[in-house]
Amino acid sequence: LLINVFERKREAENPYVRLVEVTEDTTDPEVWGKNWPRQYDSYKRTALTTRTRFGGHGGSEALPEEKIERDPWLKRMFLGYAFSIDYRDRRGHAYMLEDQEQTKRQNVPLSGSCLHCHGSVMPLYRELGDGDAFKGMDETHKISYKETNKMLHDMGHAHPVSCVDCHDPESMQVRVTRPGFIRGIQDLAASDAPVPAIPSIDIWRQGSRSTPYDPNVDATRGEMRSFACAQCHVEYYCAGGFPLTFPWKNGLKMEDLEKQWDETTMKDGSRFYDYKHKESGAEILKVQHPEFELWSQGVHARSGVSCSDCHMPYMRDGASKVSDHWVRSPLLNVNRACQTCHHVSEKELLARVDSIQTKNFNLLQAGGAALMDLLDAVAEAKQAGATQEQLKPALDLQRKAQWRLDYIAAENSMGFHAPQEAARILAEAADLARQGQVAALKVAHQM
Amino acid sequence: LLINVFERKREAENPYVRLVEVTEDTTDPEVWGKNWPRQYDSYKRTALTTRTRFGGHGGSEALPEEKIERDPWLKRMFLGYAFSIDYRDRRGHAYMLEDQEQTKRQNVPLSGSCLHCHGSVMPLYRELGDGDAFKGMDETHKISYKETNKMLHDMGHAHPVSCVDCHDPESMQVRVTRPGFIRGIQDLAASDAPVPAIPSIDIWRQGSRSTPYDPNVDATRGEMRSFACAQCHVEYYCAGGFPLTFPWKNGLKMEDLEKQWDETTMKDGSRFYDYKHKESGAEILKVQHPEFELWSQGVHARSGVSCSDCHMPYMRDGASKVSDHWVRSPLLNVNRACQTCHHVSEKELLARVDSIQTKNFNLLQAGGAALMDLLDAVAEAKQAGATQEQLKPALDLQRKAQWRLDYIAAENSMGFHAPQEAARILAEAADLARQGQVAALKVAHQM
Amino acid sequence: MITLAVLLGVAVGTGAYTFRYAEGFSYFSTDPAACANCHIMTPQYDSWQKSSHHGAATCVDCHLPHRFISKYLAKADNGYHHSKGFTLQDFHEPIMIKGKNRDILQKNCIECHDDMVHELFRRDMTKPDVVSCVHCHASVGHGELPTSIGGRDENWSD
Ligand code: HEC
Ligand code: HEC
Ligand code: HEC
Ligand code: HEC
Ligand code: HEC
Ligand code: HEC
Ligand code: HEC
Ligand code: HEC
Ligand code: HEC
Ligand code: HEC
Ligand code: HEC
Ligand code: HEC
Ligand code: HEC
Ligand code: HEC
Ligand SMILES: [Ca+2]
Ligand SMILES: [Ca+2]
Repeated sequence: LLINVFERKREAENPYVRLVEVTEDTTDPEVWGKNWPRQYDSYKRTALTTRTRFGGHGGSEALPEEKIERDPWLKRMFLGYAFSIDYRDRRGHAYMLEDQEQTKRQNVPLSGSCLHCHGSVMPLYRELGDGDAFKGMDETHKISYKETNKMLHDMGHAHPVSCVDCHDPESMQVRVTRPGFIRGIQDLAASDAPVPAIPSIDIWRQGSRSTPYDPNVDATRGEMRSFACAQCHVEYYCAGGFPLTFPWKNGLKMEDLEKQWDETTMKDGSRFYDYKHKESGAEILKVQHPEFELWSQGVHARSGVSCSDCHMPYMRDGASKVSDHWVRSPLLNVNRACQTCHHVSEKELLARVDSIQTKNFNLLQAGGAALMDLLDAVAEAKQAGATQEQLKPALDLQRKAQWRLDYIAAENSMGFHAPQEAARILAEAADLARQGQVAALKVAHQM
Repeated sequence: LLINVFERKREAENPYVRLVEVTEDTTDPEVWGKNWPRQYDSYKRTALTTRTRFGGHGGSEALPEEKIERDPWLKRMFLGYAFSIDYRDRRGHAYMLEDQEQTKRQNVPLSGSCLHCHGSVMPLYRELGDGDAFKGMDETHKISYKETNKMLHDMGHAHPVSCVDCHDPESMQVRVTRPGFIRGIQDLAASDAPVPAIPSIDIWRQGSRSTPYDPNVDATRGEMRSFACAQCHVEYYCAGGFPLTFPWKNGLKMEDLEKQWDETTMKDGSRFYDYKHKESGAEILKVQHPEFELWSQGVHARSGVSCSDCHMPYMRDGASKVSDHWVRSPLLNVNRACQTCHHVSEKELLARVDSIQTKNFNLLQAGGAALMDLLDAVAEAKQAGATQEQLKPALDLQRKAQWRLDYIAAENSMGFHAPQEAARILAEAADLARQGQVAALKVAHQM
Repeated sequence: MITLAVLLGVAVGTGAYTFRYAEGFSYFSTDPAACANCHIMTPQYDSWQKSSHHGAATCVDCHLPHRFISKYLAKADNGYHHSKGFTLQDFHEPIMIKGKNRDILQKNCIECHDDMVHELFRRDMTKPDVVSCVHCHASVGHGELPTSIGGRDENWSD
C-alpha cells in the first residue's frame, strides 16, 4: 500500500519520457507504443468485439452482420450502387484497412481516393506529390484502388489510422493531416455559413482572411478534439471523377451539402450524381457517415462537447489521466463518457439514448416505407408507358428523399448526435418520398 | 438594521403572519395580496404586454392578433369547428376569463365545463355538488356556459386563476384543486404506462394501490411545481357529451391520448370525435394545449425541471428570493429562467431556442401543406363521385394526421418543451396526410 | 473522547502508517489543500478554485456538518470511507455525491443562505431537503467544467 501511494505521487510529477524516436514517417503504432504504452494498449483494443442496440460491431469473430438484413428496403434503395452489393456494419479502427480490402464492392472499380480514410497514407501522399501531400492526394483519384493500396503495402505503411495521423511526433499535440479535411474546413471558413459549433472560424472570419483558415493553427484544442475525427467521419465524394471532396462550401447543414452536390457538374456539364437508380433511373446522391456534420447541428456541439469527450474520454491512470484510445460506442463506457458531465445514473442515461434512437429508428423505417411506395408508383407509371421525361418530377423527389433518408441511415449514431435535427431530416425524407409517389401516380393515371 | 434582523427572526418563528384571513372561499387575489404583497405584485403583471417570436401576446392594447392570419391553412383545417371561427393567441393569466367570455366561439353553444380552467371555480363546484367538488364539476357539462358563468359572477368568484387555486390557505403549500386533473393523474397512475418524468407515481405503484394516487399527498414538491400548471395546460374534452376529461388512461404520449379518444364511444355507440370536417366529412379530434404532455416527453422533464422553474423562476426581492408570479414566456426572462442552470450567454440560449422552434415551425408548415393536398385530393374524389364509404381510409388518415399536426400547433412552445418528440410527431403528421392524399387520389382515379 | 473516536475511525480505514505518509493529519484542518492530498480529489480542488465560492467557502464549509461534534463524527465516517476507497480503488467513478453527503451539503447551503432562501421554504425551515439547491445551482462549488474524470481502466493490471 505504501508503495502504491508513493507511485501515484511520482506519476503525477513525471510526464512521458521517450524511449524511441518517432517521425512523420513512423506509421507503425507499435513503435509509438514504446513511448506511450498506455495509449497504445487501449488503441489495440479497437480490435475487440463491441455491440450495442444500434452501434458497435461483431468484432473479429465474424464478418459483421449485414446491415441490409435488418432494413431490407436499403437493398432496393441502393440498386445500381456498389453499396447494394455489400453494406456492412462498421467495425473498430483496427479493421479499417482490412475491411476495405475485403469488401465485395471491390468488384466494381474503385479509385485510390478511398484510402484517404482507411490507411496511414501521409507518407504515400508526400511521395506521390513530391513532398506536397495535397498534390499527392490529387493524384490518387486517377489511380485504381488496387494499385494505390499496393504502393501503400510496398512502402510499409499498410496500417489502419495510426498515431502519426492525429499527433505531431515532436510535441504529441493533436493535429489534422488529411488534405480532404483541410480543404473542406477551409471552404467552410471561407463561406459565410453560421458555425455555432466552431467558434474559431468566427474569429478567423473577423480577421483579414488573407491566409486561409488553418485548423492546426487557428482551432482551439477543444475543436481539434473533434477535427481529428472529422478527417474521416464525414460525407464525401471519392470516385474517379475528381479529387476526394468534402462538400462544405455552403455550410454544414444537410441542405448545404445537398446544394453543393446539386451545383456540381460532371466533365460533360451534366448534373452530378453518384449512381443512377437501377429501377427508376433517378440520379441519386449517396451519403456516407456524416457524423461530424450531424454532430455540428446538435446541442452537444454548441456546448463545446467534442467527439473525443464521448468516444475517447479521459480515464484515470493512477494520479494522471489519459485519453482512452479504445475508440468505440460511448454506451459501453457510460461512466467515463457521460457521467463526468451528467450526474445521473447509468440506467437513466442509457434510457435517454434509447428513447432518442428509437424515435429516429421508427422514423427511418417510415421513411423507408414511403420510398418503397414511391418506387412502386414509378414502376406502375413505367408499366403504363410513362417516359423518363414525364417522370422527372418524381425522380427528382426520389433524389431528394433518398439523400435525406440516407443521411440518417448512413450516419452512425441513429440520430443521437443531434436528435431533433435527425428527426427533422427524416420528416422531410418521408414527406418528399410521398410527394414523389403522388407525382408518379399522377403520371401513371394520365397514361 | 436591528429591526430588520428582529423582524427576520420573528418571521422564521412565525411562518406567515397574516394581516387578513384567507379561506377556501377567498377567490379574490387582492385579499391574499395583503398578506403576500410581493407575489401579488408580480401576479398582477400577467396583464402586461408580452411578445416573442412564437409566444407571448399583444397584451391589453388590442385583441390578440389572430393566429389564423399567420397560418392560413389552419382555418381550412378547422372547418366545421368553432375554432375556425375565432382562433386567437393566448394572453396572460389576467385575461383568461375575459378572453373566454368574449370569444366568438360563444356563438356556438358551449358547456359549463369550459370554466374549469378559466375562473376560480372551486366554491362554485362545491356549491353545485353539495360540498363535493367532483360531483359539482360533473354537473357543469350539462349546464350551458352562459348559465355557469353567470352563477360564478353572482357568487362573486369571477376571477382568473387565483391564489386559492394553487395554494392551501392554511400552509400556503402548492396544491392542486381541479377535479379534471386529479382524475386524469389518477387514471395515469393506475395504468402501467412509463412515467420517467413523474417518479412519485412509480413509488405509488410499488405500494398496494388500495387508495388512489393523491397528488397532494404522494407527489414531490418538485412535481407539484408542474402539477399546478397541469390543472389546465393539457389536452381535454369539455363539450356537453360527458364530463370534462383528461385522456391519460393509456399514458402521456401523443399516441396514448389518441388511443383513448379512439376507444371512447358516444352515447349512441359511435366512435368519438370533436367535429366533422365540413369539407371532407372526416371525424376529427381537436387538440388543446398539451403543454404538460409534451413537456413530459422531453429531457427537461426527465431531469426534474418543472414548469415553474422556467415560467415562475425565483427572483430576488430585497434580501430574499420569491417565485415570480408573472407567469410568462421564459424568453423574456432568460437570466433567471435559464441561466442558473445553463451558464451560457443569453444570446446563445435564445439562439438555441430559436433553432429548435424554427425547425418545428418549418415542419408544421410542411405538414399543413400536406394536409391541404389531402383535402384537395378528397375534393377531387368527391367531384368524381366517390362515396364517404370509399373515402373512409383517406378520412381516417386525415383524422390521424390532423391530430398530430394540431398536437404541435395547439401546443404553445413551438415544440421547445420536447424538441425531438415534436419533430417526430410532425414527421408522422405529414407522412399520414400524404398517405391520405394518395388514398384519395386512388379513389378519384378509379371513378 | 471525541478526538479518539475520530482517530480510530481514520486509523481503521488506512492503517496509521500510510495515513501519516499521505499527510493524513492535515485532513483535520479546514485547509482545502488537505482534501487535495488525495489525488482523487484534485479535479474538485482545481474546479473549486475557479468557482464562485472560491473566496466564500472551503471544502469543509460545504461538505462537512457545521456543528462541531457532528462535524468530527462525519469526518471519521467519511475518513473511513475515503481511505477505504482510496486503498481498494473500488468506488464508482466519476465520484458522484450521494446520500448522506448530499444532505450535509444541502444543509450547509441553507445555513449560509438562510436569509436568501427562507421564502422558498415558506419560512418553515424544518425540512431542509424539500428544495434541492443543486437542482439549479449545481455549479457553485465546482464551476461549469466536469468536476471529475472518468473511471479507472479496469482492464489494466495496476
Ligand atoms: C455527447 C456524446 C457524443 C459526442 C460529442 C459524439 N458522439 Fe458519436 N456517438 C455517441 C453515442 C451515444 C453514439 C451511439 C452509440 C451506439 O448506438 O452504440 C454514438 C455513435 C457514434 C458512432 C458509431 C459508433 C458505433 O459503435 O457504432 C460513430 C462512428 C461516432 N459516434 C462518431 C462521432 C464523431 C466523429 C463525433 C464528432 C464529430 C461524435 N461521434 C461525437 C455519443 C457522442
Ligand atoms: C483515418 C480515418 C479515421 C479517423 C481519423 C477516425 N476514424 Fe473512426 N473509423 C474510421 C473507419 C474507416 C472506421 C470503420 C472501420 C471498419 O468498419 O473496419 C471507423 C470506425 C469508428 C467507430 C466504430 C467503432 C466500432 O466499435 O464499431 C467509431 C466509434 C469511430 N470510428 C469514432 C472515431 C472518433 C471518435 C475519431 C476521432 C477521435 C475517429 N473515429 C477517427 C476512420 C477513421
Ligand atoms: C472521408 C473518409 C472516407 C473515405 C474517403 C472512404 N471511407 Fe470507408 N469508411 C469511413 C468511415 C468513417 C467508416 C466508418 C463508418 C461507417 O461505416 O459508416 C468507413 C467504413 C467503411 C467500410 C466498413 C463499413 C461498410 O460500410 O461496409 C468499408 C467496407 C469501407 N468504408 C470502404 C470504403 C471504400 C470502398 C471507399 C472508397 C469508395 C471508402 N471506404 C472511402 C471513411 C471513409
Ligand atoms: C484518431 C485520432 C488519434 C489516433 C489515431 C491516436 N490518438 Fe492519441 N490522442 C487523440 C486525441 C483526440 C487525444 C486528446 C488530446 C487532447 O485532449 O489534447 C489524444 C491524446 C494522446 C496523448 C496525450 C495524453 C492523453 O492520453 O490524453 C498521447 C500521449 C497519445 N494520444 C498517444 C497516442 C499514441 C501512442 C497513438 C498510437 C498508438 C495515438 N495516440 C493514436 C487522438 C488520436
Ligand atoms: C463534456 C460534457 C458532456 C459530455 C461528456 C456528455 N454530455 Fe450530454 N450534454 C452536455 C451539455 C452541455 C448538454 C446541453 C444541455 C445543457 O446545457 O445542459 C447536454 C445535453 C444532453 C442531452 C439532451 C440534449 C440532446 O441532444 O438530446 C442528452 C440526452 C445527453 N446530453 C446525453 C449524453 C450522453 C448519453 C452522453 C454520453 C454518451 C453525454 N451526454 C455526454 C454535456 C455533455
Ligand atoms: C426548460 C424550460 C421550460 C419548462 C420546464 C417548461 N417550459 Fe413552457 N416554455 C418554455 C419556452 C422556452 C417557451 C417558448 C416561449 C416563447 O416562444 O416565447 C415556453 C412556452 C410555454 C407556453 C407559451 C408561452 C407564451 O408566452 O406564449 C406555455 C403556456 C407554457 N410554456 C407552459 C408550460 C407548462 C405548463 C410547463 C410544464 C408542464 C412548461 N411550460 C415547462 C420553457 C419551459
Ligand atoms: C386555472 C387554469 C390555469 C392554471 C392553473 C395555469 N394556467 Fe396558464 N393559462 C391559462 C389560460 C386560460 C391562459 C390563457 C389566457 C388568455 O389567453 O386569456 C393561460 C396562459 C398562460 C401563459 C401565456 C402567458 C402570455 O403572456 O401569453 C403561460 C406562459 C402560462 N399560462 C403558463 C402557466 C404556468 C407555468 C402555470 C403554473 C405555474 C399555469 N400557467 C397555470 C390557464 C391556467
Ligand atoms: C383543461 C383546461 C381548459 C379548459 C377545459 C378550457 N380551456 Fe380555454 N384555455 C386553457 C389554456 C391553458 C389556455 C392557454 C393556452 C392556449 O391558448 O393554447 C386557454 C386559452 C383559451 C382562450 C384564448 C386563446 C384562444 O385559443 O383563443 C380562449 C378564448 C379559450 N381558452 C376559451 C375556452 C373555451 C370556449 C372553452 C370551452 C370549450 C375552454 N377554453 C376550455 C385551458 C382550458
Ligand atoms: C428552481 C431553481 C432554484 C432553486 C431550487 C434554488 N434556487 Fe437559488 N436562485 C435561483 C434563481 C433563478 C436565482 C436568481 C434570482 C435573481 O437574480 O433575481 C437564484 C438566486 C440565488 C442566490 C442569490 C444569488 C445572487 O446573485 O446573489 C442565492 C444565494 C441562492 N439562490 C441560493 C439558493 C439556495 C441556498 C437554494 C436551496 C435552498 C436555492 N438557491 C435553490 C433559482 C433556484
Ligand atoms: C398557477 C398557480 C399559482 C397561482 C395562481 C399562485 N401561485 Fe403562489 N406559487 C405557485 C408556485 C408553483 C409556487 C412555488 C412553490 C414551491 O416551490 O413549492 C408558489 C409560491 C408562492 C409562495 C411561497 C414563496 C415563494 O414566492 O416561492 C407564496 C407566498 C405565494 N406563492 C403566494 C401567492 C399569492 C399571494 C397568489 C395570488 C396573488 C399566488 N401565490 C398565486 C403557484 C401559484
Ligand atoms: C433547473 C434547471 C434547468 C433550467 C431552469 C433550464 N434547463 Fe435546460 N436543461 C437542463 C437539463 C438538466 C438538461 C438536460 C441535459 C443535461 O443533463 O444537461 C437541459 C437541456 C437543455 C437543452 C437541450 C435539450 C433540449 O431539450 O433540446 C436546451 C436547448 C435547454 N436545456 C435550454 C434551456 C432554456 C432555453 C431554458 C430556459 C427557458 C432552460 N433550458 C432552463 C436544466 C435546466
Ligand atoms: C460552495 C460549496 C462547495 C465548496 C466550497 C466545495 N464543494 Fe464540493 N461539491 C459542491 C456541490 C454543490 C457538489 C455536487 C455537485 C453536483 O451535484 O453536481 C459537490 C461535489 C463534490 C464531490 C463529489 C463529486 C461530484 O461532482 O458530485 C467532491 C469529491 C467534492 N465536492 C469535493 C470538494 C473539495 C475537495 C472541495 C475543496 C477543494 C470542495 N468540494 C469544495 C459544493 C462545494
Ligand atoms: C484519503 C484520500 C482522500 C482525502 C484526504 C479526501 N478524500 Fe474525498 N474521497 C476520496 C475517495 C476515494 C472518494 C470516493 C469514495 C466513495 O465514493 O465511496 C471520495 C469521495 C468524496 C465525496 C463524495 C462522497 C459521496 O460518495 O457522496 C466528497 C463530497 C468528498 N470526497 C469530499 C472531500 C473533502 C471535503 C475532503 C477534505 C476534508 C476530502 N474529500 C478528502 C478520497 C479522499
Ligand atoms: C460558508 C458559507 C457558504 C456556504 C456553505 C455556501 N455559500 Fe453560497 N455564498 C456564500 C457567500 C459569502 C456568497 C457571496 C459570494 C460573493 O458575493 O462573491 C455566496 C454566493 C452564492 C450564490 C451567488 C453566486 C453564484 O454562484 O451564483 C449562490 C447562487 C450560492 N451562494 C448558492 C450556494 C449553494 C447552492 C450552496 C450549497 C451547495 C452554497 N451557496 C454554500 C457563502 C456560502
Ligand atoms: Ca457522398
Ligand atoms: Ca381535445
